[in-house]
Amino acid sequence: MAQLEGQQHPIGTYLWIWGWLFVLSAFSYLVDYLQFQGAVRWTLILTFMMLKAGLIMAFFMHLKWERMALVYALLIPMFAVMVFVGIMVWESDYTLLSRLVFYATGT
Amino acid sequence: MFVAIILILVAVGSVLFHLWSPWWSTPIASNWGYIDDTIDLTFWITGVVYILILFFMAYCVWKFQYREDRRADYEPENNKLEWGLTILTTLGVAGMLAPGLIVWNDFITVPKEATAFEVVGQQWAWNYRLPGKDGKLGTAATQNITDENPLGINPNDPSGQDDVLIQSEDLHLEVGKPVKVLMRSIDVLHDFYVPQFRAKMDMVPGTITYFWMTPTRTGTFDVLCAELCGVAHHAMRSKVVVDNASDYQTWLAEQETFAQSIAEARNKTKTIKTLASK
Amino acid sequence: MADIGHDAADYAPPAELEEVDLYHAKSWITKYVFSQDAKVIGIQYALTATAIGLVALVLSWLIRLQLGFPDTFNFIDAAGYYQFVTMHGMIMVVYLLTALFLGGFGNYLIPLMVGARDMVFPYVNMLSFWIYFLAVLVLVSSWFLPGGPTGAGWTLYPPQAIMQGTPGREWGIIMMLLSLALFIIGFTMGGLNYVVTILQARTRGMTLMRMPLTVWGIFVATILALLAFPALFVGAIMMLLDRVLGTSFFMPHIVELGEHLKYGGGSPILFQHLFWFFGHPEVYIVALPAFGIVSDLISTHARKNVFGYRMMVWALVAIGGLSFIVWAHHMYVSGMNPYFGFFFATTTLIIAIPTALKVYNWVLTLWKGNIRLTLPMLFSLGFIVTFVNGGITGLFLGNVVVDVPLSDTLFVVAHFHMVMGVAPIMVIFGAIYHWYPLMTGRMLHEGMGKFHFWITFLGAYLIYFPMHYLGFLGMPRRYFEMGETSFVPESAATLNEFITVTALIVGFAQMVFLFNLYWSRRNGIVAEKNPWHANSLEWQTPEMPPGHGNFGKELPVVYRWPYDYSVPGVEADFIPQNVPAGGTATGAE
Amino acid sequence: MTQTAATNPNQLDGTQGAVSDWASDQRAFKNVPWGKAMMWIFLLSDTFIFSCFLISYMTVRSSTKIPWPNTSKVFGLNVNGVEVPLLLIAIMTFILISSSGTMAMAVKYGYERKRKMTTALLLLTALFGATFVAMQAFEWTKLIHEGVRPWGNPFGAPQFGATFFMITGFHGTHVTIGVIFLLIVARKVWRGDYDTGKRGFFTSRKGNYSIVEAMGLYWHFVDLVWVFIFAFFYLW
Ligand code: HEA
Ligand code: HEA
Ligand code: CUA
Ligand SMILES: [Cu+2]
Repeated sequence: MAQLEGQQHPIGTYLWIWGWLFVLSAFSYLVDYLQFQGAVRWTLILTFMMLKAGLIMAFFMHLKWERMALVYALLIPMFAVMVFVGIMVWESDYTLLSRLVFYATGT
Repeated sequence: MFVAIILILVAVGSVLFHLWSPWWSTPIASNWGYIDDTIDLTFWITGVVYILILFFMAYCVWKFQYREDRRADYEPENNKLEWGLTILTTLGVAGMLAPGLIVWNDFITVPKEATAFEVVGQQWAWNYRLPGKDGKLGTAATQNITDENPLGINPNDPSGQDDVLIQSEDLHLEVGKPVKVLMRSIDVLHDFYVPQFRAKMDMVPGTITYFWMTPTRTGTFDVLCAELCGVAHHAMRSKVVVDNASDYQTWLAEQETFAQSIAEARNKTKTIKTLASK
Repeated sequence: MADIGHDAADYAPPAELEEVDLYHAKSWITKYVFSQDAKVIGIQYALTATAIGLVALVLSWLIRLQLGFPDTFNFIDAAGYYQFVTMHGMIMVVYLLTALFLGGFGNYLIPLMVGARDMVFPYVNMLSFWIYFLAVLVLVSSWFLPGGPTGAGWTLYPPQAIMQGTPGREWGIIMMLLSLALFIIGFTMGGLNYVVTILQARTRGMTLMRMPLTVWGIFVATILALLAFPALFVGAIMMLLDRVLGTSFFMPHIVELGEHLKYGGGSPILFQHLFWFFGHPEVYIVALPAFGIVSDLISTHARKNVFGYRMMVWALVAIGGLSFIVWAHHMYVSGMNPYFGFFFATTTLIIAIPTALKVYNWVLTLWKGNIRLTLPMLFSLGFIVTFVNGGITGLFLGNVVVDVPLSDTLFVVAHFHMVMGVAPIMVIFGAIYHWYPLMTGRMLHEGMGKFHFWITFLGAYLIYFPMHYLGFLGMPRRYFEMGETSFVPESAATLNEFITVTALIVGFAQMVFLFNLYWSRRNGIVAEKNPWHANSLEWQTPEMPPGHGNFGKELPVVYRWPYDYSVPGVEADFIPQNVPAGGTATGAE
Repeated sequence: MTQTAATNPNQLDGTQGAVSDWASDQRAFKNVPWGKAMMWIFLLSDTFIFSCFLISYMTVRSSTKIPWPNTSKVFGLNVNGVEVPLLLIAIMTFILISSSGTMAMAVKYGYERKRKMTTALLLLTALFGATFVAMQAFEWTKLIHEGVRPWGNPFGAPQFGATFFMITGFHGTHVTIGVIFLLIVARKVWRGDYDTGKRGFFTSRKGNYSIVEAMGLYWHFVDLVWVFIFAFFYLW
């Protein structure tokens, strides 16, 4: 069997990331604990979520060190998901609206 | 040779079929003539391309059929040609799409003067509700449905009391008056479809859908259900009668309102009860 | 030597791969039943798909009998009719076409064409087939359970699909959803193999831009499938929960035949979005492999390179990408937010551009070719005709406002049969005539083949071309019988009878084809090696049919694209991919 | 089955590198073993599954008129008479993150051929995973006791219970499968299968340490999904 190099990175990096994930999770939790509401809440939730997800993917899943050929292959399809999300946000608002306008009670 | 001839025959035959066949769109009876125009336009653009492609193929098959002593050309690509064709196609697409989108904009923009009426679908029958004297439909919900209130009209909504109910009978509309068709279903998906009106839309339980149109021709038309809704989907029929103004008013005056139908139903149960108690 | 998207023709980099650790079958069972050889798995897929496809074919006769001669056959009632339609549609699309193109041709051809010994994970590949087989069994079992198979239409729209008024609501729908979930799991196992094999296990010199378009078509289709099936999977699970546990994902408050059900608050349209987020890519999943294969058939049998190979590849990729953002064109009249119409009509019509480009390149490949009218070529011509016809009717439907009167009429039925029920099926036939010698060492019988072709091509055209006009009249689809109407003329009934009779004749021609498959296995003319003088690697194996491990001791090294036909200055009119520049007698320049 | 790819010293990087990699022969993902490539593509497909689940959840939640239960209360715990919102979920989140950390290190030690360390870390990861599943089971039990059912609940929209059980159930299944495979891989590492090239029982193929990395990808993905579930289901 030929030499297998794989992904090797200093243990310190992992520990740092680990620490950061803890901190960020704590922050997300605080968003709820401190009962932020409305736009602030959403911005905070989404920011922490993206940061956490980014750290996990970049470091734990080694994407930071992978060649771009792989990274692009993984990220480009996400565009389809984003379109789907966008359309469905719009669609559910429309459904809710028509329910509110026309229905007397319940649905 | 033979293959080329058949290809030509397919092309020519298709055109002849189009010209001679007795089957084509059912004569229109609403304001959506634009839709028919868009269909015609699409027909022309795509039809020409189709015929051209078939003829080109036939020509190739005839001209370049295998001969031992001939060699094929070697031409991997020709950017100019490919881009030219792309641009032409893009123009063709734009030529169909632009008018289509303009008409669609009309289709989803209901004019202010349109009066609303409601179609309620259920397995497998059609009911209609017209606004009463106040010109407004009362709110309604599937939760409100009872034996005496089969359309689930909100009994506490004053604007609903005078709504005119038409259950399992023909719907009448007035010619030349734009209407907004509000659609509601109490069980599964249905689709209110009158071929002559061109417009159609699904009826979705839990939501209200709509389209608008103006009937342009008096007469009696079939209402079909165009969304599979169970075993009797094909048998879910009704009729819509487009009247002139005076006929329409006479008809309207004869119809029962929500308040009346409730009262009637209560009376009926009362008599049944009293009869039973005797 | 033109350099078409590939580097210098004589360059082959050093091997990056060691030889694959092949699995050697020890017994008959591991060789032919639980086989880990992609070629055997491919044939298993193909046979299973054909078998279940025949069921769907028979169902189509029953559908046609009812439509052509209503009130004649009292063994077909409304419930039965809707069950036939549903099972016919679902089997044809998913269990026949998807399985045959990707599972069948994909397995057989990918490793051979990219120069690999096998798929990268043969064991998973084997599981893939058996799970597919199980899915088929589960599907078939619904005929034998109380209530029979589901009659909800292949689109399975709730609430109808899980309610009383629909046949098969007892078990049929449950089995259908389970079977789909299984199919998806099985397919994913296979699909991962196809993608990774193409990406990571090509032979030396085989760049992506030197792959035959067949592989490209299957590759893009597989990616679409891996990303689109999840939506169906999720939809199926949620509907299963609605049906079995009484959740209300898709179920608003409903009064069913006078009774209030316990559901409330769900959204039926959500299912439609999920279904079509899968469903539209799905129709390209069955179209793209056909596009790829037909390009190769045309090129080989016209003795000419594929015109505009690079554009063909980009078009495949573009169609694949775009297919994820057009789904709601199936929902123009579904009651979704009407403003979506603008977006989806635009994206839908944009897809026509790369597709049109492919069509042009096919016919331009014929131009100045040296066209042999072999069976694969005939079927390819038939494909182009029917595909263009069906694609064009797609443009009608895609243009949102035109779809309003035509949606849910026989026009739609005619559209998708032309573009999916005939065109890719033509390619399948062409491909079988083309690769049968590779698989069996014998040629299929030419006369029977010609008979099969002409009946199928002309017959199918005669079935579906007139059907569009019934749609223009306004005849809805999924109608057990038209009944009394004021707008359908008498003559339409005659047309329906004609269509039915033609469909039966076309169906009969398929039996001839099946007989040919069977008969030629023993009695066909023994094929010479590389009988079509093709360039791609699958014909360059030391043995034909290719043996265990596909290639001999060493994997072939690829020096050129697969379309070096009739290269100027070279005597032979073809140069296989593994021939180095000037390396052999037939080498270039 | 081999996993090695010669690294080309003058390989391009960044976007240019991506183009040249895709244009090259033999493999598009340089230095990526088959198993790892397969895992990545599977995860991409699985991402679509979870996305569809979350999209569906979002749609039913924002199109129903009935108010959604207040998750911060529903998932709160009563600690010595103090209501702490979302406590259980927070703990679960930390546990899952911890397991991700140990997993990342297991991969590292695997490539360094430190068998004992790798095994220990894998087992620790599995332990965290199992704890997570156990806590989830506790949470389910608690909610079921409070009357939450897939078809309804005392707090509000019936879709709450439906989406809750479905999404956490599907995620929990992923964790459970992960734990099982962690144990299998741990055993193989312990025995030294990846050093001796012992053939797998089912597949009869040789494995190597890149399998630990593929396992790791799966595990981190499960954690990744939880990040989104936490944000969208519990915090919204
Ligand atoms: C293989 C399968 C396949 C393929 C390839 C297509 C291709 C296309 N389809 Fe089709 N379609 C189906 C299978 C397929 N379809 C199925 C199964 C259904 C029904 C599902 C159901 O409800 O049961 C359906 C339904 C369907 C609908 C919904 C109808 C309705 O229910 O109301 C629509 C609407 O937009 C549509 C559009 C298109 C378009 C625009 C294309 C385009 O991709 C076509 C592109 C091709 C061309 C355009 C031809 C080549 C071009 C030229 C030769 C150049 C000339 C062109 C110009 C001048 C522009 N299809
Ligand atoms: C690939 C898909 C495919 C194919 C090949 C077919 C083939 C046929 N279909 Fe089908 N059909 C569908 C997909 C397909 N159909 C779908 C998705 C629906 C919608 C279902 C729904 O509404 O829910 C439908 C619905 C449908 C209807 C509409 C029913 C209704 O709305 O009420 C009708 C009616 O005529 C019909 C008829 C036929 C006929 C006569 C044939 C053929 O018999 C035509 C002639 C035969 C051939 C061209 C050869 C076919 C070859 C084989 C099947 C293969 C065997 C394979 C090998 C040997 C390898 N089909
Ligand atoms: Cu109502 Cu179909
Ligand atoms: Cu589509």
